[in-house]
Amino acid sequence: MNKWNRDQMAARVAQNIPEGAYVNLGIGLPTLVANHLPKDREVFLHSENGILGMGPAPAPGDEDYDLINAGKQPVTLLPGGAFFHHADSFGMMRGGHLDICVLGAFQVSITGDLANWHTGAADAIPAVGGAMDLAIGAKKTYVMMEHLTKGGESKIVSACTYPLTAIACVSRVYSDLAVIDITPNGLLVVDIVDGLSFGELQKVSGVPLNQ
Amino acid sequence: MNKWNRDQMAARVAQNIPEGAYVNLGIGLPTLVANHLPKDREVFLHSENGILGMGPAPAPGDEDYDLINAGKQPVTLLPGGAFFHHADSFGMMRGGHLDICVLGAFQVSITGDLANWHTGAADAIPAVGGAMDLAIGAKKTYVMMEHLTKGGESKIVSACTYPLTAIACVSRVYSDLAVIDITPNGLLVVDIVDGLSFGELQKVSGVPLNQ
Amino acid sequence: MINKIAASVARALADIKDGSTVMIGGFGGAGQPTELIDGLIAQGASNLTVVNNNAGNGETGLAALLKAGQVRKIICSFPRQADSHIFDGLYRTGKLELELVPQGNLAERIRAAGAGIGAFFSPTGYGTELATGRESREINGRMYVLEMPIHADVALIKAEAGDRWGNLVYRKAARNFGPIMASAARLTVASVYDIADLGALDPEAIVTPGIFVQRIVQVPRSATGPSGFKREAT
Amino acid sequence: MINKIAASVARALADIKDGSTVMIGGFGGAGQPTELIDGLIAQGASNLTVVNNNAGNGETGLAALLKAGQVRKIICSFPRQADSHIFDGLYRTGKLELELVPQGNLAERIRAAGAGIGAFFSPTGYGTELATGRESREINGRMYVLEMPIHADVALIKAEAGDRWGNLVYRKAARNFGPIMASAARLTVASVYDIADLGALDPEAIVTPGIFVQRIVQVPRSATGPSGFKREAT
Repeated sequence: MNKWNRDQMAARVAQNIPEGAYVNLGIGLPTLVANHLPKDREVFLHSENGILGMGPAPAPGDEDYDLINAGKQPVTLLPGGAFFHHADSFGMMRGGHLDICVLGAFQVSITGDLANWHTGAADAIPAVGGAMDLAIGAKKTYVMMEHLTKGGESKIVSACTYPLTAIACVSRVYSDLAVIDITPNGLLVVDIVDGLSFGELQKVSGVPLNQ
Repeated sequence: MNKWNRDQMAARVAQNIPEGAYVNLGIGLPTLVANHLPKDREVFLHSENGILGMGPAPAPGDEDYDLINAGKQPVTLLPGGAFFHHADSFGMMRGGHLDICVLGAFQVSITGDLANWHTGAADAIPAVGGAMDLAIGAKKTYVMMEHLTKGGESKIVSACTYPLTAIACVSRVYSDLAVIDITPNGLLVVDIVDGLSFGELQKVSGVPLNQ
Repeated sequence: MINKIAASVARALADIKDGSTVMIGGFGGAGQPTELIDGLIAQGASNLTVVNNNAGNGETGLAALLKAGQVRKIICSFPRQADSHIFDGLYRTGKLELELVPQGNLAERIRAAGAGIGAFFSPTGYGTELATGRESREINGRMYVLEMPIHADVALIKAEAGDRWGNLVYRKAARNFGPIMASAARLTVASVYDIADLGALDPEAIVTPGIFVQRIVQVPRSATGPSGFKREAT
Repeated sequence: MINKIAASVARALADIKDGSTVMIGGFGGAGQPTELIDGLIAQGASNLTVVNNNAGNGETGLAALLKAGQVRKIICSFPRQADSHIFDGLYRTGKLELELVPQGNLAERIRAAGAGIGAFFSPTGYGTELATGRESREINGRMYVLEMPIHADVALIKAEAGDRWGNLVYRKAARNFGPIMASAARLTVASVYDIADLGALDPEAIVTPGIFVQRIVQVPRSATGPSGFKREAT
């Protein structure tokens, strides 16, 4: 079995983002998706800090730290892009104007609950940012994450044990082992890494899968 | 007794608008106030349809009907003026950012209730516009109106009989007979037209006045 | 390549359905999308609920749409005007339902729909007959009324210029309801006088980002005409 | 003649009182009014409640204000960062109270204060521990949480240019919280790099009209520096 690496996961997500989609890519792993969108496909990238039509990173030396993404990395603005303030930016999310958001996760439940902001550890300093707004706001919320924790436990769970980000918001999980839809009838495996059988995926996932 | 005419009433209101005030002048009689502001006094006029820094009427032939006031009359924009959308415009009102609004009225009660949008007649077609927002939004709501109805009844009343615009919102009435503050201790006559005694004013007003 | 520019008003409005809620921009004549309203009359959708600040003037624009019998209900703040006789007649004979909303609550309810707010407490209208039957609440010593968002199927708005991504800029006080209506409708169609090349509109000055606009259609430039309210009797 | 331009940062901040709620603009480094924060440290007001998206980076700006011991409580969405050690230490030792708010609720609560909204129902956070103890309600089949406005005594924001009436324009994504914070505070002080002649700012492109700004102060132009979040562990 060859697990999909981070770029392969990102490429898989990118493949399912159609032309004309308004998309927010969460900080961390989801940011990679932008690198895999075909150059001839117009996709509108939104950044929570007031940007629509975000372009790729600038050339070294051209960084402008008044033009950064949600992860504080310098970006560029495409022709046709626009700036707006924070209330307008989160109105776009909350108002259902984004087609897709892609988020990282600690856990996703079989009913689409998402936990991605807090480990729940007593001494952890919590920070939520825009995760809760994104999770409930976009028409479709996709999760990109490794299928298993470092300890080998499934991150797709019957019920999240970490603090929730939002309830029943995730419609699809892109992991390093599979692509899985969360449907009213349960988990549906859409794609699976080469060399891994459905039975093996079922076994490591620990929650009921359908194919 | 010489009743104050419309321009004299407007001049009296203008006299009490200090430099730097953000002011909304309601349609009708209050619009006249603008003509009486001293030219060297900077006052910021707000129009509900998305203008701050509204200037006087344009010269004949220069009318631009994309630049109108709340009464749909062509106006101008002063240097330093700005345009914004309707939600922002009414946010300025509701959020308490206007110092003064001046409104017409059918009736004002002794506790500052205002009735200025609807006669309550069964066959009347109601129209409220921005009156309710202005009445509750500005830091001070002034009313400009004739003191008496055509039938000779006082428009300052113990309780409004016309449908209310807002409760306890009026702080001062500029009538053609007097200037009257509405205070927690009742009505206080601040100014009175030449040739009218306090006793005579009390008599025609029909509600308890103080001096 | 994304191109939101429709070839004609007729194409831009082709799929508006009977029974739709249609927001129409404008404050009097300023910002009123005359060509789109004419297009809606030609398109013929009926049983509409219209959201506009007013209820039509004279015999053109919104008044003509009312006269054509396509409107079941109107949600507005200021229907009564010197020349609102089409509305007046339909209203008095019970052929048109009216929901009268204070103008700021109208604007904020539209904005709330666009921003995904479920409901909000507004101080405007408390204690008046326009708040009858609504939930009220004291918050920090002040009384408020609960107001619900107004969502629309379609928004017809007028802008000055737009580009193929749907970005819009407006002209002076013709901006009024355009930006918030664009955010509150599933299908926003904007008429523009100028089509700008992508990137030609200043990203700092774009008022309505293209995310809120599904179609734009170019119309011949014309000056906005006068269209007055009756002065309030005071 | 109205002139909102203050002669110096010190004069602009002279009357900020102990115990004030102070909004500070910026998202990381972009839009952070560094000179005004330094001015607040010099001014010395204490027992402050600070509203900002973050909780300071490194040893400068907001972090320095925290380190100076002037802040009692911080309301923010994303305190934990790679270089938030000043905050981390104060928080862990109980010297700083934290109210953690989802970023969109933070923005909307600030906007609600500016727009005179008493409270609003937001879908964000429903069912999470950040909504614990708050009123919730089902509206049209969806669950919402009641959110209260955040008012401030003072807003310190950074803009690109302003004029003597207090009109402001921003630069790129440094706009972020500036316009809404300006609307939510009784005293808004904006730092600007350029003072524009009255009328030189395009009235179509003014982002914050002067009504929301009480004082502006010119500061020497400097490029915004990097100030990174830690990448989210996923």
